[in-house]
Amino acid sequence: MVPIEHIVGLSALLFTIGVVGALVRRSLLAMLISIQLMLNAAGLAFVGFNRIWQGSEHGQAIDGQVFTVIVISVGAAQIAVGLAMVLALVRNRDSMNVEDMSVLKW
Amino acid sequence: MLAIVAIKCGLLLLVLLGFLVPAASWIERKQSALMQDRVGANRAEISGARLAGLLHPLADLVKLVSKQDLVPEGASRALFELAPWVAVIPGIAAFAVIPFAGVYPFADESVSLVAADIDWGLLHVLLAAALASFGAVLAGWSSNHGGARLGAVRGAAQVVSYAAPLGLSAVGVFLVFGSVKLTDMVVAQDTTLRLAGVVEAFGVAVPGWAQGFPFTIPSWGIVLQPLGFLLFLTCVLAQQGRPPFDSSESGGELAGGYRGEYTGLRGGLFDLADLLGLLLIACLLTSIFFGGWAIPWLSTDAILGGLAPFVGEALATIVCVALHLTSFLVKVLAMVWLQLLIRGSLPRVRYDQLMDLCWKRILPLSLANVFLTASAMVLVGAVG
Amino acid sequence: MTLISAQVYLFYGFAGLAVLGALGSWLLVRNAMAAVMSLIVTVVSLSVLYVLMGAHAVAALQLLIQAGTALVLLLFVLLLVNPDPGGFGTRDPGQVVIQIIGAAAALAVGFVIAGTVSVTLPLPAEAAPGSGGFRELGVQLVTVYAVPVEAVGLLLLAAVVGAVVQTRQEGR
Amino acid sequence: MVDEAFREPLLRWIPLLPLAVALLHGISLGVLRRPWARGAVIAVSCGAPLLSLLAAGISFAHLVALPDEGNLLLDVVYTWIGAGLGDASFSADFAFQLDALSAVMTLLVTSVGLAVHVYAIDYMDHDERDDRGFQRFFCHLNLTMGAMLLLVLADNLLLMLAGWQLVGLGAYLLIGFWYRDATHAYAGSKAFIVHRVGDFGLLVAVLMLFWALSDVGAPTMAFRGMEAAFGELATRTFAAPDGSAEILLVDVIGLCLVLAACAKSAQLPLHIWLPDETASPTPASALIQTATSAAAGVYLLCRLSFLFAAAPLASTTLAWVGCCTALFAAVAAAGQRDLKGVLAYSTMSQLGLAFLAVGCGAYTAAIFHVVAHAFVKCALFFGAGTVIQSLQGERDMRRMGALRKRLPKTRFLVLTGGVLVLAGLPGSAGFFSYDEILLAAYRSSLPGREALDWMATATAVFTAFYILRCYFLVFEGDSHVEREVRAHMHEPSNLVLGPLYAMVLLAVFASLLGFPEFWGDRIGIEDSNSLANFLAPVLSNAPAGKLSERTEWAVIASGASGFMVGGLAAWWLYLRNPKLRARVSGSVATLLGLVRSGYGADEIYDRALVRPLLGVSDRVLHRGAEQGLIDGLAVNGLARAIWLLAQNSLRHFQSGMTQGYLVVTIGGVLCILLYLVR
Repeated sequence: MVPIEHIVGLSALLFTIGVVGALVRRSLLAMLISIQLMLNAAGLAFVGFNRIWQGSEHGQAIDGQVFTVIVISVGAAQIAVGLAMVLALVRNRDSMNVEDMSVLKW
Repeated sequence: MLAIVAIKCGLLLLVLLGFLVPAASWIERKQSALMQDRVGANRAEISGARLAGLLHPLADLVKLVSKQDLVPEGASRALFELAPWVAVIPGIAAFAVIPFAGVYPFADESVSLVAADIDWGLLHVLLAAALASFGAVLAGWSSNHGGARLGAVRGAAQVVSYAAPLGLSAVGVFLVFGSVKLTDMVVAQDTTLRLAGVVEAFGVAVPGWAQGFPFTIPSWGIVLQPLGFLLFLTCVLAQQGRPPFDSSESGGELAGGYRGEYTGLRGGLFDLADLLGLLLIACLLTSIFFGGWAIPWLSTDAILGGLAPFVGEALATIVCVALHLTSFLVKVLAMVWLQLLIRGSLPRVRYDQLMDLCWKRILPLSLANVFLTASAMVLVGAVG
Repeated sequence: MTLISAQVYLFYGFAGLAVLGALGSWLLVRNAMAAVMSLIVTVVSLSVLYVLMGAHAVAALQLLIQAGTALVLLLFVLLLVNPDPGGFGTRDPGQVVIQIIGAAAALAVGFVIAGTVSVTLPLPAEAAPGSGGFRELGVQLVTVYAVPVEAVGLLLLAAVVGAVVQTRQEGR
Repeated sequence: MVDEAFREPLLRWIPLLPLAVALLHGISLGVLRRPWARGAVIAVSCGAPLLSLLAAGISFAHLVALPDEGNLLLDVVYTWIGAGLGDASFSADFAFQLDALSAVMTLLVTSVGLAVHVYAIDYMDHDERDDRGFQRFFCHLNLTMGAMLLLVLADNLLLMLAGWQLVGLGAYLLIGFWYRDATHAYAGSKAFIVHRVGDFGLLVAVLMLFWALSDVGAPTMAFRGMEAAFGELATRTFAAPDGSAEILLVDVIGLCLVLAACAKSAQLPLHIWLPDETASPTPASALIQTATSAAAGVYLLCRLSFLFAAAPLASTTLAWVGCCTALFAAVAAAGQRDLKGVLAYSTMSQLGLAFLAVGCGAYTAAIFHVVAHAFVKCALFFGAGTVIQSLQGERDMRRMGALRKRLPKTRFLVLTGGVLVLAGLPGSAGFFSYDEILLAAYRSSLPGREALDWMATATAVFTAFYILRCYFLVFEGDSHVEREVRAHMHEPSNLVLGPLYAMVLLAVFASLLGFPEFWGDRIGIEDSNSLANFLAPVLSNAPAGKLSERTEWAVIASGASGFMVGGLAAWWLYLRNPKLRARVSGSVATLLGLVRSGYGADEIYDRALVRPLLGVSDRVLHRGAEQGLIDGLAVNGLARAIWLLAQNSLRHFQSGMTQGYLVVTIGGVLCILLYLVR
């Protein structure tokens, strides 16, 4: 089927898009979306590697898929906290710009 | 292979859109008329034939097709046009795993009357419905209308409310049947429970005459999981936005909610999605809690074994399929009627009330149900 | 057309869709709703890729948790805070240039790493996709990975508590 | 693993029913905060022991009906703990086993438990101290009983440990039942702490046993497996710390077990909780001092009898501890003024005799003694509760007397089923069991055997003396009851008398259970000691050396004369010649005071342990380690160091630009990645 390099490449591409998005976007919501993208890219890599290890001497191991499940759960937790932060920010600063979150700097 | 899949899909669509949807819409009209103490739908007629209102679904279709399609000013057009399809397509796809009847041997082949007997069974229904819920949010948001937007907020809040308890309330069923596949569940219900077994669990022998017919009950989900049934029913009603959890499209206060701006065929798609939801709930409840296609006290083996000597195997199988299909459809329509009864009798629940209900009542109860089910299964020795 | 080659075509098709969705979530800044919807496209496409790779259970969970719940929550908050179209992401010309340069650099680094990983790791030969059903996954989760699962449970609990604390208004 | 024929799915319900009911009560009281109606409480709480008793009876019938090769029933609910793979795997089941020993104990616990439950209905009905007390009390009773059944029926040591701990908890809850009264709460805490000392011993014993068993390649906790694998272990030794002698491993384990049993059964160094136990409501005393806590220690020792049979040092210690306790407690009981105090010291004394029997290798005699004592003591407690209740809470025996006129039925029952049996009237269960124990002591070859014999004989004298003294003070002689109280005295209701009748019957006919072979041979009954024959396959009794007929007669005579001497002395001092008593007690007032206070054990503990510990924890641990080292240096010092560092350098990294942080993070990750794939 599809060679592993392509899967890893796709994962890297998605991850990079996520990283760049998180770095250059000033909206907290957009950063959240970008971080989701990164987590999804990581999950894809796990499943991809799992697929090629599966037929090897490790037999039916599906450890990679387990990790993807855990990554998905972490993503859900991240959304919950991130959205709470968005709400708090909007309520207190009336904006979603991360640069408004700078009260605690020295 | 592919041909069989195509045939199955075609048959599924035919049964669904050609029979179940019109039947459900007719029952909906008649039932609400009954509840409101008035004469039900009986106006549509073709050259004098009214058929007790059976023609109304057809009239609806004609009306919807001939209406003008409006896109409100300031709406984001692409999303607005996409939304109804997002609502309908997963709604239809969810029916793929509903077992309309069992698996039957025909000559050398075995034919199963489920479109796709996939691995994750019931979860497929849940996630299809989850995807369909985006339709409502999209529609409300893209309509550029206050009421519609409020409807979308309510719809999203509803998803956040029912998502966790819905899954958990089904876990008890998963435990009892040992599977997430609807087909497996129905097969497990195609038998009876001996009441004597309860006594025997305590180490007391039961005489032979007390083992037979009047002392057995069908091993239906509702017998094994009565609390699970109530919880699941509540959650699944909320999931499909059926009354009394239809605050996202409440006609009175939000002027149609998220779908208020939809007219013509696109609005009709939302109507269709509604009816599909109604039917999906009915099919799920039937398959999980009311034995699906199974006929109580008359297992498949009994039917085949009883008929085959007289009419031959092929004919016996066909009769059996017909019986099962009928049993399933009758049960589904009964479940539709049950829901309409609920719709007619319960007042609408606010979405914050729904959130309270789901997280503070149903979730703990579901956890308790899972715990009790598991410990009961360990104690009576069903496991290990 | 054999089934295998159909799978290959499907894979590249949905891979492309995933990338488009990812780019869309980045580029459609004017319309927050559209950005979230394109993220959903990515998530759904990825779950199709999981199915193609034999990981059915993961695909179902991806749809159920990510698309079905987490992103709906995102939409819910989006509708609640109602960002004005411009507020979602401001762009001035200078920034766009920086963004493009940054993106290109990051892409380059990403591919270098991915390539190195693929080339240098002692990967086994290509094998047919094995099972990825719920039973196997569930058994792994409650036996070998019981501790990580508990840890994730704790994390989710912490997330819930954190979310409640953060959004609770004073005096209520 | 287990033959299908020996499965008994009924077993799990015996302990689980009372436990489930306790849980139900606990939920409704603790979580819902909604007490039930009294009728519902009574129906549910007394129904569970009744069903348990029925289940125990049916299982017992099944056990007896088993074919010859089987001697136990098993009920595996599920695998409770599983670890390891292959040869090194270990698993403990949540499983119950019923063999002869646990069958006897189960029947004992369920029957006494049921009687106590029924008795408590009326007793607690008058309790107005706490609004939810009625249901709470039954919750605790159910819990204690269920825990004891769990302990008794457990198939392995770990499950037994769970039951052991729960029994301790039950004792704590019951003793401190009227927790608003500081002395009661204190008594409960004391019992709990003393139990913990014993629990420590048991835990160490369990761990050592497991370690030793895995060393010989049989890592198991199930009693059957342990017994089978024990042969290899019995002769293991290791060098003493100073290298002078070799110590048997089983001796060390046995000593730890002795510590555990001492705490549970209130033996000498750890007996201090039992005198205070009288603070609990009388039905609770009747349960704790007969069938649960007190019996648990002896049961543990007998359950592991194969271990003690191979551990001479532990057995000797056991015998000495038991014998000393028996004598000391009997003397102390003779000096008590508190009615329930007499019974509490009596319990200690009687269990001391059971320990002596275990130490001498006469495990069946110990079990017989425990069973007989349970019925007798339960009857006595019921009687005492009735007396105290009819005297409106008066417990001082100096203000009783001549109750035979007012409470004739109670008096008759207490005398026949309690006092005379405990005193050792020839022909009663108390007489027989005492004989067996004394014979076992004669047969044994323990160091200082003769001293043990003499002490046991003295115990018999004092036992007869204290219990008859108690009886005379309460029921006979002149009345010292206040006139006001006397007017309201009456016989209790049938609900109270019923359990008393039952216990008295059981106590009287218990003598038939353990009718000694010696007498059986003489009146022509084969195998007359049915209990011993029933238990024999399970317990590793010491080989019964044949004693000369002369010795047997001597032992019987010493028992009978103990009863006569003690009884006559009590009669002389308390009925016939009270003035002499006053003179005697006046001349030894100091000694009597010491005896009355239980030899000042509490004071000794206070000076030897509690105050030094408090001093150490206050000066060294609190002020030195906690405040000085941990608070001062570790917490505040660290905080100060970090503050200084942050103030001078780290704060400048805090730019307030979220994405700046992100850039640094990603840069770091990239560096790590590049290093990894280099």
